[in-house]
Amino acid sequence: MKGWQQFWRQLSLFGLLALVLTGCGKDELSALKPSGPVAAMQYDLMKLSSAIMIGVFIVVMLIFTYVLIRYRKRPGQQGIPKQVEGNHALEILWTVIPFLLLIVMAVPTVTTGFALHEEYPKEEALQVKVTAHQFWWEFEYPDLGVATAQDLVLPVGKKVQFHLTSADVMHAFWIPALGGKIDTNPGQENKMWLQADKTGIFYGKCAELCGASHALMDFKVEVMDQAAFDKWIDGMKGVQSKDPAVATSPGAAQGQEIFNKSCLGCHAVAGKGGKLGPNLTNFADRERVAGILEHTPENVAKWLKDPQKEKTGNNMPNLNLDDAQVKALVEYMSTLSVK
Amino acid sequence: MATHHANAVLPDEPEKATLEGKNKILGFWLFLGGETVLFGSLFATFIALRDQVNGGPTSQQLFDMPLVAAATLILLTSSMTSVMATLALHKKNLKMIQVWLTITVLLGIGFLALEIYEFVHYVHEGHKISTSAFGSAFYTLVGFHGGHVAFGILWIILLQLSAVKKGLTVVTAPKFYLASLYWHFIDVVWVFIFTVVYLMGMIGGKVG
Amino acid sequence: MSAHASHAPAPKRSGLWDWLTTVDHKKIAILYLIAGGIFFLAGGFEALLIRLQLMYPESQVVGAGLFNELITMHGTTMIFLAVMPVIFALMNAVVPLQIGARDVAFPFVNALGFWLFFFGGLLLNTSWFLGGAPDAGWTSYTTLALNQYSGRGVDFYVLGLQIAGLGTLIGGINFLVTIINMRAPGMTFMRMPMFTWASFVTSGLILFAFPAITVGLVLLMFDRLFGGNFFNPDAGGNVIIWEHLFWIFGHPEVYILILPAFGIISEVVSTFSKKRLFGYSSMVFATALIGFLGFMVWAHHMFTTGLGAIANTLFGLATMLIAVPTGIKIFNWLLTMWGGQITFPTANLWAVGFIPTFTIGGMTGVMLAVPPADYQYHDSYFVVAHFHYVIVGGLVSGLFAGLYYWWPKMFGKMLNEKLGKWNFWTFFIGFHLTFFPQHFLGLMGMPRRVYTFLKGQDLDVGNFISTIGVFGMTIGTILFLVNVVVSAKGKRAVADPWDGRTLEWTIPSPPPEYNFAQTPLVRGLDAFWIEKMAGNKGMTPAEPLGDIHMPSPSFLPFLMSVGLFIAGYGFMYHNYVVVVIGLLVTFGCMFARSVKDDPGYHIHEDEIEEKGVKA
Amino acid sequence: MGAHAHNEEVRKPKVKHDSPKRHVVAFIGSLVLTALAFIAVAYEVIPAGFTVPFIVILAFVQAFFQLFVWMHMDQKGHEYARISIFAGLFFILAAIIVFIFWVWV
Ligand code: HEA
Ligand code: HEA
Ligand code: HEC
Ligand code: CUA
Ligand SMILES: [Cu+2]
Repeated sequence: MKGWQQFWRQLSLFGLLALVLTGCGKDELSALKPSGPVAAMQYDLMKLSSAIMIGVFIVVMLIFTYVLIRYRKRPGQQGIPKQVEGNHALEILWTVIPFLLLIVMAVPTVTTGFALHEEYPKEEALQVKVTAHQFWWEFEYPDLGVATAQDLVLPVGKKVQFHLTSADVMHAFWIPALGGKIDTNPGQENKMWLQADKTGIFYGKCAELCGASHALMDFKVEVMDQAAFDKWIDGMKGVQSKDPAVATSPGAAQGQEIFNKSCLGCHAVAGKGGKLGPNLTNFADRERVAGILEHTPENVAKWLKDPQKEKTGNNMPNLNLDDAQVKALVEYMSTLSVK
Repeated sequence: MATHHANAVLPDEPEKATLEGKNKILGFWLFLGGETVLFGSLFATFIALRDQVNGGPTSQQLFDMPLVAAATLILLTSSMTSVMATLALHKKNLKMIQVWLTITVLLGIGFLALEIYEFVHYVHEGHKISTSAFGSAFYTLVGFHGGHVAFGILWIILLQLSAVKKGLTVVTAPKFYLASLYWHFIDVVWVFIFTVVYLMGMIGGKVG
Repeated sequence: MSAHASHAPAPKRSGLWDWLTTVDHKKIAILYLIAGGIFFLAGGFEALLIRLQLMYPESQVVGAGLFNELITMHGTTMIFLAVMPVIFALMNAVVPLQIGARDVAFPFVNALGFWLFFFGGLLLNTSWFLGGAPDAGWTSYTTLALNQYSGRGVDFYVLGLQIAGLGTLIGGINFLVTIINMRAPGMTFMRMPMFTWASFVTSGLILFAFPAITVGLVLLMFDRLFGGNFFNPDAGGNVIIWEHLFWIFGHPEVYILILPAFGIISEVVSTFSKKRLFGYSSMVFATALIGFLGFMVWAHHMFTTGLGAIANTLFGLATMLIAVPTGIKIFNWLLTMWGGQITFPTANLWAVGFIPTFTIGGMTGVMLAVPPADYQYHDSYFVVAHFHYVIVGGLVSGLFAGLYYWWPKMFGKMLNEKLGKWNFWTFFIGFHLTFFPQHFLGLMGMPRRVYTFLKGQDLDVGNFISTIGVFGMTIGTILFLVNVVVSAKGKRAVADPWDGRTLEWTIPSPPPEYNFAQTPLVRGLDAFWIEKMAGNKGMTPAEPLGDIHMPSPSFLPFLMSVGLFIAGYGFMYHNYVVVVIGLLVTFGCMFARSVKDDPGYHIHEDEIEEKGVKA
Repeated sequence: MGAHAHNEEVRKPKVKHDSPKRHVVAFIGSLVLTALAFIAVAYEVIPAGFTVPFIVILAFVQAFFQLFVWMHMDQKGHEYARISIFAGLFFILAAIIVFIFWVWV
């Protein structure tokens, strides 16, 4: 029987596979490429526990292979093996050693656990309120008087204290490269802190099944240096304290007219509008349309033509706009910027 | 086990005289262990939701001590009378079994009547299953218990009727015994209901 | 035993009617196996569609809505309707034989348990044709599972699982009583075969875990159908309660699944090493301890719910502890093989393959038990990889081992070894190919339950490999079916094809309906082996040959379950006439059963001897 | 019992404590415990903070009374009954404690 050779061949195949896969995690997304202290602490725990586990696994496999090779029944082998009842020393050994290994793991588990549940007041951390919706994210900076959606903007190297809740069903807020997730529960507020130590864009995901388009409930985290962040806040504050600016170009003005009529009920721009849909004040500055589509005029148009096609079951209705209206809206919306 | 006397003279503790009987009693106890978890889960839910009145009536506004006390007294007494039925069973006295069980059933019906009256009254005060989480939890827990009482009543009546024809045998004896166990268990659950739901409700949600 | 038992001959039954009315544990085992097998194919087919959809990024094999229905039904079907019944099949087929009993304690209840499970599962699956399957995940978290956010499918989930769960619960009680009261003389607890022990603990877990989900489902039903507010935050409800109730049941459930597999592995490894199980008493202790600890750790599925550092840490540490008794088992198996003469028929291949695979799954389990790290793993493909390693690589392997091992006893036919080996290797390789990459997908940021993933996130390769692997498992499964068909025409099985150690191998394959012509006298652990070593040809009987009393077949279990099945639809569509009709059928049958005692029938002494049993 | 073994009438009952008196005493005990609980709440005789633990303890005492006396759980042959009830109780108490402390996060 060639079973065991095959088995080993297979195992080495996995080894290769593992290398290939680990090499490829995307910096912006992978939990294996931590970009902040929370993710780093978690990564350390992951490394420690996997090291212990691999150690135990190797021991098990060594005994396993030895036994299978050494004690296979040989052709012509006679007699009956000794019927061993047990062995107290051995049994104690494999009770105590795993227990000790668990203790090694338990200590950092406890310390990290409590460190991650620290809560920081506004003197020490930027406060951000997160509200999850089917299937988009709303972000508010209550102390700064700024609200945005889809793209979370954060300063680099500063603790951020999140207050999270949901407007409808349960979602979970997850930025793998910055740290683990936490659920957003309707009717309750959860807290979590994170910190980004690198500027750039990170990918965020919804990690709790929340309906048809759970898979597409992505968001982006834009981490900038403190100065750029302050500037962004000032820009947002400046715009959001006023009524929407009147568009200048004729196309955009036409678009704004449609927008005020059909869209403002759900979407806020500057200091005006509803909260049923994402705040669009800085729509033109965003990385993606609706969290998933690349931000191009074509994609904005695609979204406006048939939002349900891009994201099944989302709460923006198909408004049956004709091409001209869409064109005007796209032009208007490209002016919604604070940069 | 079956001697030639078997039909004429019942063995001691006839409910456990056969393997079937023993199996039934053991199985029923295990079932009661499961019921413990069942009611425990309902209690846990109730405790978590008892202050969530959503603008509806609170437990302090609703509950009425004399009513609960009366219901408790009735149910406790019925548990007592059902134990008397078991004692009669051990004396192999079918007539006394029937007498005690009849009293038990009547008391059970009385208890149910009180509970139905209570529920109707609450609904009139605007306390419904859909009013609040408290309302849902209250009716589910107390209603589940009431459902058990109702089932017990029907069960015992059925046993009584069929025993008229069959008499007391090693087949019917375990059934009487189980019905009595069941009835006691319902009473034990009620002890926690009057404590956790009613008495703690009257104290209010300040403590605990 | 009953004084009123009639001496009428065995009633004549034939064909379908026999199967619909049987109360014989061996036939019920076959019913469980067939129904569970069909549901396994359905769940596997759903898995196949899931993987096809995820083969490439942004593909559209199935839409977003359908995908959610598929994962929900895949998880629910596999757990409740596929592997649980197959476990019950093996327990039914083997436990009474291993303890030297003629049947289970409550044959009628046994049949009822099967039919309840069957009709519950049927009800759940009819949702596909009646407006859509449930789509809120097998965990059915609220508020997504409430009316406002999901369709009628969840009603099917609630009622289907309620009915099926009832069947499982009474099945569990039945096995507890059977094992406690029906053991043959001399079969003390510490002489029980490991599989019986595992069945015992599993049944205990069923007894205490299922009531929690019963309550959870009742609450969900009230919210969905009768305006309740348990989970509606706007009226003071709380969504966390569902999570707790679900996992208070759900975590013990995974040990309900795995313990019987542990039992099977213990039997198979010991038989094919020709050695007694190493450390039997510590195995028993470990089984019980796993069962006990299993109730104390449910919140490890809720680390990201926001319970806080204290709760998370306590539950995390408690969870890790389970590694210790499980490790005891792994090492005991290894040492059972140590010094033996190991042979590798298919049954043992599965058992031996189980050990490293399950160990990997257990390892990732312990990693998940570290709460801060779990904030990264949770609801990602890492978790999917973990539980398929323990469930498919562990439990399903164990079930295959058990099926190859006990098939001769159940059906009187040997499964083909050559096909069996192909079955094993294709499934085994396909399995690792499917689920090993998923660990990394999870760590690389892929959440679970996503119907698609976008391009440019480096998730393509892993998903592709993962999908390829499923074909291996599909081929493996189909080979098993082929094997079943081929073996039906294959060679007859002898009473003791594997040189077995326990009582089931002392009687013919398949056993006569009364199992043991004479109840055997048990003189130690591995009762049959002891007799073999003492040079005896069989067991010493513990009683003289005599008439055997058997319970009568009954159609009532079937009818009672149909009644609940009908009432279930009534509840869903708020049609109370239908509810009343259904419940009347059920209670009417209960009434009939209670009023009319079953006299049973006797198999006469002469008939037993005719079948070739020495007096 | 030897010679009389086949004489069913003479055989002593296996259960000796099963007299009505015992059960009546238990009944009165239950009534007293119940009354205590009601009085504690109605007349606020003990400090409010203690009332809840007090009546909960009374409930447990009464429950055990009934389980052991009325349901005969104290007797031989009830080992599994005890295991079953206590295991159920133990598991569910863990759940209740968690519900009290960790449901309203
Ligand atoms: C048969 C089923 C089964 C089994 C046996 C297990 C076994 C274990 N599981 Fe698993 N689990 C599931 C089925 C199962 N699980 C399922 C279905 C889910 C997901 C549900 C869902 O969300 O849909 C899940 C999810 C799950 C989670 C939640 C993850 C999350 O959602 O975030 C956790 C967290 O702690 C966990 C832990 C464990 C642990 C510690 C074990 C332990 O019992 C493992 C013990 C075994 C070993 C450790 C290996 C052998 C031991 C040794 C060789 C000794 C030496 C070892 C050490 C020193 C470590 N499991
Ligand atoms: C016992 C439990 C069990 C079993 C055996 C399996 C078996 C398999 N599972 Fe499943 N799985 C779960 C329990 C189980 N699973 C649970 C609980 C979930 C979570 C659900 C949720 O999130 O709510 C899950 C989720 C889950 C996912 C994640 C979905 C998601 O999060 O988006 C995936 C993806 O790969 C998957 C794949 C598979 C595969 C490939 C198999 C394979 O092993 C299947 C092998 C079998 C076959 C391939 C069948 C072959 C036969 C045929 C094809 C013939 C068909 C013919 C006819 C019907 C006539 N499963
Ligand atoms: C009934 C409410 C509603 C109306 C009316 C509505 N929207 Fe939306 N809109 C939403 C919701 C909800 C979303 C979020 C969809 C998602 O991602 O799940 C959204 C998303 C968007 C987005 C993507 C947002 C982002 O941050 O990337 C754009 C652009 C948009 N809407 C534009 C419009 C325009 C233009 C109109 C009017 C013609 C309009 N919407 C009308 C509810 C509405
Ligand atoms: Cu929101 Cu998933
Ligand atoms: Cu678990």
